[in-house]
Amino acid sequence: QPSGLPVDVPREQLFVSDQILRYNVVGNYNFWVLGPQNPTRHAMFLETLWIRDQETGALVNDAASAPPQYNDDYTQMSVELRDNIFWSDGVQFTADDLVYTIETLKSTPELGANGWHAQLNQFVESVEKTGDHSVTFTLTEPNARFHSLFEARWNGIYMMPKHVFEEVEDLATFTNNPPVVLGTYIPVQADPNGFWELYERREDWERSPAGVETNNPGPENILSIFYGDSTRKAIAMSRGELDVYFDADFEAFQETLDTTPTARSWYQEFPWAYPNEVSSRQFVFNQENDPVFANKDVRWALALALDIVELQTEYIGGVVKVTPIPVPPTGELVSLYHEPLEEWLIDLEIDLGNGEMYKPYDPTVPDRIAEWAEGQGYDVPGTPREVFGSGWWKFDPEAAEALLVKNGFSRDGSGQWLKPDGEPWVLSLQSPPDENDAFRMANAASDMWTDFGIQVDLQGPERSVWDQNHIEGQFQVSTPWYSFALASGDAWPEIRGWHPDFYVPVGEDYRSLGGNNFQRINDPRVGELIDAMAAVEPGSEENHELVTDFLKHWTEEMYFITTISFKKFVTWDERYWTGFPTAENPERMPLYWFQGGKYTFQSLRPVAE
Amino acid sequence: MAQPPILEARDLKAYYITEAFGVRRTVKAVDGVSLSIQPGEIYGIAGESGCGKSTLLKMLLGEFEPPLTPVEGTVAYDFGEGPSDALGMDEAEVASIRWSRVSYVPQGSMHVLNPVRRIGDTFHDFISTHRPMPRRQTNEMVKAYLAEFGLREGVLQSFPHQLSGGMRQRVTIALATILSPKLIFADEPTTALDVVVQRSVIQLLKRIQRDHGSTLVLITHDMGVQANLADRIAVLYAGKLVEEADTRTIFKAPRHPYTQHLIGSLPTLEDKVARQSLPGRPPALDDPPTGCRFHPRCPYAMDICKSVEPPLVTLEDGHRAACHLITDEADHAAHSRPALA
Amino acid sequence: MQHTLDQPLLEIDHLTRVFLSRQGLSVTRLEAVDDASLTLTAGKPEIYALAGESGSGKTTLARMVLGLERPSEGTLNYKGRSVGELSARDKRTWFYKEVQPVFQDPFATFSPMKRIDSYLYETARNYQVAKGADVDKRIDEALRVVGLTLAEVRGRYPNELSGGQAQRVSIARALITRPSLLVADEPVSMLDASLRMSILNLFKDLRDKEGVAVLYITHDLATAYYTADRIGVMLRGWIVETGPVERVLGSPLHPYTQLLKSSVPQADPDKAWSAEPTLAPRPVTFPVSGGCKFAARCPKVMDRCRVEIPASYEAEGRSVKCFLYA
Amino acid sequence: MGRAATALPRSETPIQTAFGTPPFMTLLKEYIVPRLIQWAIVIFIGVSLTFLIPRMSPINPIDQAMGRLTAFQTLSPEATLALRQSLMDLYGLEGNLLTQYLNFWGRVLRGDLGPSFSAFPTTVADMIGSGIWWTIGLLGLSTIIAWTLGLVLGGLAGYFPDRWWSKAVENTLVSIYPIPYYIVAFILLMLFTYYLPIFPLVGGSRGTASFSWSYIGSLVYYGFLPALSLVIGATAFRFIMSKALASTERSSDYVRFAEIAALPKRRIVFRYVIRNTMLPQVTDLALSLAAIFEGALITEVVFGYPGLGYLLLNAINASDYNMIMGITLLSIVGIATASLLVDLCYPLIDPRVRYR
Amino acid sequence: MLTTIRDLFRYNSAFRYGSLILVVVFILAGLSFFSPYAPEARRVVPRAAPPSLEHWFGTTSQGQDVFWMLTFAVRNTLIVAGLAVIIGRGIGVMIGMISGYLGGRWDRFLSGLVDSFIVIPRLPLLILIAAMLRGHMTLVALGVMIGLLDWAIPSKRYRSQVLSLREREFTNTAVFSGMRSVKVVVREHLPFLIPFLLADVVSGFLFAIGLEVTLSVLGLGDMNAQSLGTMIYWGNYYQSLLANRVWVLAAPIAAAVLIVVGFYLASVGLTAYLDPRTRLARLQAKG
Ligand SMILES: Nc1ncnc2c1ncn2[C@@H]1O[C@H](COP(=O)(O)OP(=O)(O)OP(=O)(O)O)[C@@H](O)[C@H]1O
Ligand SMILES: Nc1ncnc2c1ncn2[C@@H]1O[C@H](COP(=O)(O)OP(=O)(O)OP(=O)(O)O)[C@@H](O)[C@H]1O
Ligand SMILES: [Mg+2]
Ligand SMILES: [Mg+2]
Repeated sequence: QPSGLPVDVPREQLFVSDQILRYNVVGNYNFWVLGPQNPTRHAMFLETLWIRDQETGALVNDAASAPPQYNDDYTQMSVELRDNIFWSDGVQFTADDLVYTIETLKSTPELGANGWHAQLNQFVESVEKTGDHSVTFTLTEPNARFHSLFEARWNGIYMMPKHVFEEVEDLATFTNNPPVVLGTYIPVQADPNGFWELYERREDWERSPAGVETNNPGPENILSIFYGDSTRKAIAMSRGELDVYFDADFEAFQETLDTTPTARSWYQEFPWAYPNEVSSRQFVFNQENDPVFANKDVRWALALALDIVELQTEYIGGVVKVTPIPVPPTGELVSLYHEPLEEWLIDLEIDLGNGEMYKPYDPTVPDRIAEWAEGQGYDVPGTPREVFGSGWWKFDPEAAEALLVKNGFSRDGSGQWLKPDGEPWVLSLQSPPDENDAFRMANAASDMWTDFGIQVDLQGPERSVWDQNHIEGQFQVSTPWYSFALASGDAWPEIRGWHPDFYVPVGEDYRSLGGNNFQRINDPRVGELIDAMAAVEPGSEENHELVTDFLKHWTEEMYFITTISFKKFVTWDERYWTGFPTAENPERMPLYWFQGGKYTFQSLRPVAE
Repeated sequence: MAQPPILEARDLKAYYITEAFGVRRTVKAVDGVSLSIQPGEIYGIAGESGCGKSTLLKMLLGEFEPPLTPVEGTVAYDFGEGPSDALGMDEAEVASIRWSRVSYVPQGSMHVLNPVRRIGDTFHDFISTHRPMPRRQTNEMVKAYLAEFGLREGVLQSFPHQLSGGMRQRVTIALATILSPKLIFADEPTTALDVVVQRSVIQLLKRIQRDHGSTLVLITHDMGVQANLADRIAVLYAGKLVEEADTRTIFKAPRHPYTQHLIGSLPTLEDKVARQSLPGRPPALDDPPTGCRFHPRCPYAMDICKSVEPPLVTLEDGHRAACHLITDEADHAAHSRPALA
Repeated sequence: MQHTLDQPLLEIDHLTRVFLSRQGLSVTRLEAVDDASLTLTAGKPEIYALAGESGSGKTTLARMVLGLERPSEGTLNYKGRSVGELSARDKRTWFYKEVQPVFQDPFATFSPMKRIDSYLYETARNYQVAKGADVDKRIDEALRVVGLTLAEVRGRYPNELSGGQAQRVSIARALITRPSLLVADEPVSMLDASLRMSILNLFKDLRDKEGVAVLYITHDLATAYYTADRIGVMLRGWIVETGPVERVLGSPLHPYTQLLKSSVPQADPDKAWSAEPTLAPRPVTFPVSGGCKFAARCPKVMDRCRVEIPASYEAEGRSVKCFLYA
Repeated sequence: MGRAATALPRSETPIQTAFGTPPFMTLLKEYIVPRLIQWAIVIFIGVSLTFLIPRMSPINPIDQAMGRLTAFQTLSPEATLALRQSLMDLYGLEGNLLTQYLNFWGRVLRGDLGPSFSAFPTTVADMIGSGIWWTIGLLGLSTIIAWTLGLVLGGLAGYFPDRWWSKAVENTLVSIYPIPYYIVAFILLMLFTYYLPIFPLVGGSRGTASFSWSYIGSLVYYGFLPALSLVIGATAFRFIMSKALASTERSSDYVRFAEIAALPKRRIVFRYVIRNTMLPQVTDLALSLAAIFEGALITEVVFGYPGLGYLLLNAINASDYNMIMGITLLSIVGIATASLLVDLCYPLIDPRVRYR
Repeated sequence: MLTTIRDLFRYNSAFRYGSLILVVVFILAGLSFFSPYAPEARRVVPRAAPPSLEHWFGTTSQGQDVFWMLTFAVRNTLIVAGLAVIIGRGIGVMIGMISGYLGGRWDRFLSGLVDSFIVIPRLPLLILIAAMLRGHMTLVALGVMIGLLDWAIPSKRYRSQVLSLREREFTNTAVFSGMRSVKVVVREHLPFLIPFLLADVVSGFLFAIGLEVTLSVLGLGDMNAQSLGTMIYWGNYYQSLLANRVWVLAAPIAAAVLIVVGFYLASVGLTAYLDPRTRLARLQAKG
């Protein structure tokens, strides 16, 4: 029987990984111009200086050999580089490469990918080689977060092979094919139509950062292939033609378990999915489309009308963590923010208007979810809080009712809510169906708010339309994903876009000043906190306190109804390969499509062994 | 008439039986026709449009398909080897006599050539089916034959639409006669031709008949053509044979009132005498009048005509007619059978 | 414009109609009607027959007379007004009242989907020849002229009538507007022999009793002789011979007319053709264009016939387009 | 009356030859040139429409690109603005609609379709170049197969309407014909890649392109399901048309005549019936080319087959104007040209046809 | 009219089966008015239950009864297709007839327009428009859009019909009866187009339903409304096939097939009946 795989490599030498998107750009490995970047490619062979592991929160050295060193006033940053890694053509990696990378990016506007050209020019005064493997950056102004440009969560500034690039006349049109890379794998074959790309392990794999770091050869070949939607991924895995997929919807995942006994996800059993990607889902409100949403009581009422336990169980299947703040309860972040905030949350009071102060927080949510899980016959692998996150808001329609009544809302004869102006309240909720979790969450909210008496118009626009609606503020309630804290615990880079300086009213592109604020929140207090954070070191206690204050403020205002953290059914089949990190062995993240994914791949071992 | 007839039909009845959406129609297009044709003769069949001429010819040819259904009677050929049934032939028998012995020039013969095949190919199709021979040989044969028809050999390379109507008609006649069949049926071979072309085609037919000694059965409602070509003429009215005699008799001494009218009402050149037309119209064949089918239009209609069908009686010299006016004159028992009820 | 009696009813002068017809990769220019002239006088209605072989341009000429086709050249005046230049409105309000057609196939004349009387009512109403109950009367009147009654026709579909009846209805419809000219294009060629005579007799009656002139188009010389007062013989767009029908057909002058006449099969075994036709192909030795259109076939062809186009010459009370009579 | 007088009528026209005759110039003027002008106008209108429509879309390609580029990373506001500006420059979206339109024609006439927005910096021409052969190969081939199959089966069924096999074929095809194409494709996919996993899930071939048996074999293997899905529906459609035409042909005079002359049935079916039903179908073949681009889209998406359809869908979703324009331009020019060629060549195929 | 239907029913098996199927389909659509559940209501019945006596066609993983969903879906899909067909054929007939009857410059202009429309690939155009309108895309808009795109090829057919009808003698009779152009076209020519129109209506239905399904499965329809396409989309979205809830997809697929097959068969019968040749034969037989 012919194999369904498009390449002729023996299966025991080939690891097949799911590619999120079809490769748009084929045969062009110049990752510094717009376009050729692609999750799999940066995971396979592109190096920056450090990697932030999403599971452990640890800073992993990539091309650097030690964490960054700043001078006292944060105007200089020094980097020590590895002295034992080589480009795939055998040339050693040195400080010259880094200096060349920075200078070239600064001076060549065509190398505009990821805004690095702009940001380096904004932040870097100069860069000097201080030794064969050490470099010092001089910054334009004090900046304690400059290194984040080189600290990959998703990606970071990629190292350029100086000896190759300096020969090139026009870097804008250079295709860098075949690429000279620092990574363990080099692309050897690619589908001209972008369905797949085949990578081969370097002979001298132990001279790459991942090789040094893991000291494991990894598979001889990796095929990154695009199968399409969840269904097709599940089918492919059941046919033994896919060793790992990055995510699938719950049903397809279940089918994988049924048809592929060797397949598993982060947890061997319930709740299976990888819960620690640093991101969370929320309902957000457009402050300026319909005045009702500019009212924080209304936002609170909507939160209290949601039954998080039912949402997490019936709609999401019990496989995610719950969080009331826009920071997911993962790794370090729990001890940094969730635990310190717990007490404050318990004591938090809101004014119901009828003279009553009301404590909305319900710390028992994880326990109730655990109860549900046990009722389903599942074992909960850890404490409810470890597995299901923190507490959440009470499901209290009466309190919600009081809040609305307080603000002049009323119910009509059939129990439907009327807005203060007497119009029936039709709440428009947009959520793109291609984001499975978010859409299910939106379904839950739609059902619950409908039960509460609000007419909900749930729309599932296609992504580009959804994006465009946000840009112009054509929405009322929507379901984007955010984490206000990075895995490191710092928040400033993530929340800076809500600074009132970047506020743009509805009708114009919210990005026209560079901000992220499509909710059109215009809150001076937010600005103050952001400014304060900018002035402190990201890892400092001070910064964490400021972030905490920010989260408190954000929560009190209920700008977002944050519900659940991300989950990913990163699912692998142990038919041919083993060694993926798991809940039992959580040494690193399984998110192989991030730039740090190379460590994950490098740790794989053939099952036959 | 020493020779046995080459073609003999007895009491032939052929109806179109159709059924669409519950409505059943029986068109009695040929209703009890008997005739016999001698070898080497030109037998003309005349009658108004829709009286069943073409249907009769199809039956004589043994070529019928639903809705046309033979109901009664026989048709027999005799090519000197004893009579053979024309209506009950299987496919192989049909293939063995068609074109080599019996052939046919259909009505509208300008349109029977495959529009997308060159004339030469069509000839080859037809010839090789019945007389297998290599392509080159058919070409030679056709070329020579077409020359007799006044057609140049370029015709072989052309498509039908590139030829004029007259040329196409000639090609069809050539196609039907190239294998020198004994019996040729021609259905209105000259309608839709202008007189000049018509004349050449008619004379051509006559020559072929004479040269090959064939028998020609010719349908046309144009009495002028009949007069010029036929040896003997049968007149059909509403599916019935009403009169049959040699050409001169039909034109000079017709006995049936319908024939008389047909001959008499024809305008001729250089004669401007006013002519009267018959009232009424030919009957619909799915519901013909009782008795004599001509009686509603007949100036001499008697009571008996309305109820009793006149038998076809033989007068002197093989002159046959079916009319109550003349029934008495003949000894009909000897020559024709009483019509079926 | 006022119409006077001495003005001709229909005046066709050097009328030409050219068609470009393309076939395969070549284009041929075809003069369907070529420099044709004829006149119908107004004072005494007559039946003018237009005869000729198939494709000789009879129908095209008739269509131009009816205003359905635009002349390429020449003039075509009806009661002094150029037909080609009439506006759509003039046509509807005046011309169609005056000139009416009778078509070849009575069944094609009426839509099989509609009741046949609807055309009668349309005609009566659209030209406002009558109002209210008079409409029925006027229609009945017209039908009676052709030997039918409204009662017989009312509510019937065309296929419920015989061909002769349908053709009569077609004529009756044309008569409703009391036209001065009927243009009848092969009105009997689709009819049974017995019905043919009744229609032709009807034309004669119409001429005599209703004063309607008829342009009778046919390829059947015998009926033309029977019906018409005058005849024009057409050959590939030319009217080669025209004059009183007895003369033209009685003793044709143009070799083409002679050929035509001799080719008509006579329904009389005594007058059967004697001559044998020659069917051997004859090479065409000179281009067909440029001279007399009949030159290639003409038994009396002269040298000039091949290069020069003959004019129409008056001879023996008719006009002939042949150098023999120059 | 002399002998010659009854000789042939004038209609002994010589068989007309193409070209060389002066009327060819007339033909050029009267037919070919107007037809070419019509061709150009059709393309102009079609392309202008497809230029305008996406630009009336509220979706802005820059924002789409920004969304893609910044999805997983944090940019400083300053960098965001810089990125936006550089995208504007790169995509050539500066200036008002008219300027863009004129620039667009300028580029098209130079054969430059610009870069793809969603696959920047790859040019649209490159992307189309890699996709088009798949589309043409798969759809062209299956269109031709289906056309031929439908024609022949329809011809046979029309000529032999009462045979059991013709009824069986007819009933099958007629029941398949109305099923929406997506459903046919989807069912085939599920049946043959999942329940009975014998065909591959994605891609168009295996290994590198070469003239080796294994590569050609893989082309067939990968193309089989998509082609089958296309052939099924298209055959059914063609069958129905062809059968109707064949039943008319069957009672035509020349077929009856050939039957009466007892020509072999096989010859009658193929050379008389089918050959004649083919002619109107040829014009339709040109129109089916239009369906190529429609068919491509769903086929490619459902079967994960490479080609223009997939590109186009992505381009539409990403507001990749250049790509949309490139593909529709190609399709419009292709179809218009195909129907032009069919119109011009039709006389060569059908000897009867006259130009209008 | 009634006798026509009775005759057809009695003597034409294609029509019989087709109309029976259509009756079932229309009953199904009609039942939507009696549905115990609102079309968009979720969680109203047990989730993901296989077909049972209580839920004939089973339930979805969203807690919807497939049978009642189907009634809405069939109704809405019929509305979309009906609208598309009315608009498409309306434009097609109008342009085709005008262009065919008037001829000359008008004909050239309209033919050019039609040809331009034909060369634009319709599905991509529709997807493009759908993508643009998304969010504002209602079923009605979808029907109108499909209609606006599906007239060019039919109009060519009508044009050629009218071109030949115009040459028929009775057109001239009508003109000489003093009828104006509009009247000639409507009264004299339109009746002849009816058989074509009918056949065309069916192919229009096929096209519209196919497109509705296609657009929906691409996620470009009105995802909030129940239609056969959205049912399939959501069925796929919640992995009905992988999760062995085949009934969720089987119902809309079967319904789509039934509708089109029903229309197809009925039209085959009707076309046979309306075919001018058989029709004339019948008239003759009765008259
Ligand atoms: N296929 C048919 N179905 C039903 N009736 C038919 C069919 N073919 C012919 N008829 C009828 O049979 C009768 C005889 O037709 P036939 O063709 O034999 O007449 P005809 O004498 O050859 O007429 P014409 O001179 O017009 O060729 C006519 O009334 C005709 O309507
Ligand atoms: N619309 C047209 N376009 C091109 N050629 C035409 C057109 N109408 C007529 N012709 C040609 O003009 C010539 C004269 O045709 P017309 O119909 O006037 O002849 P006719 O004398 O009426 O012939 P028939 O006796 O066959 O009716 C023919 O060769 C015909 O093919
Ligand atoms: Mg006949
Ligand atoms: Mg004519």
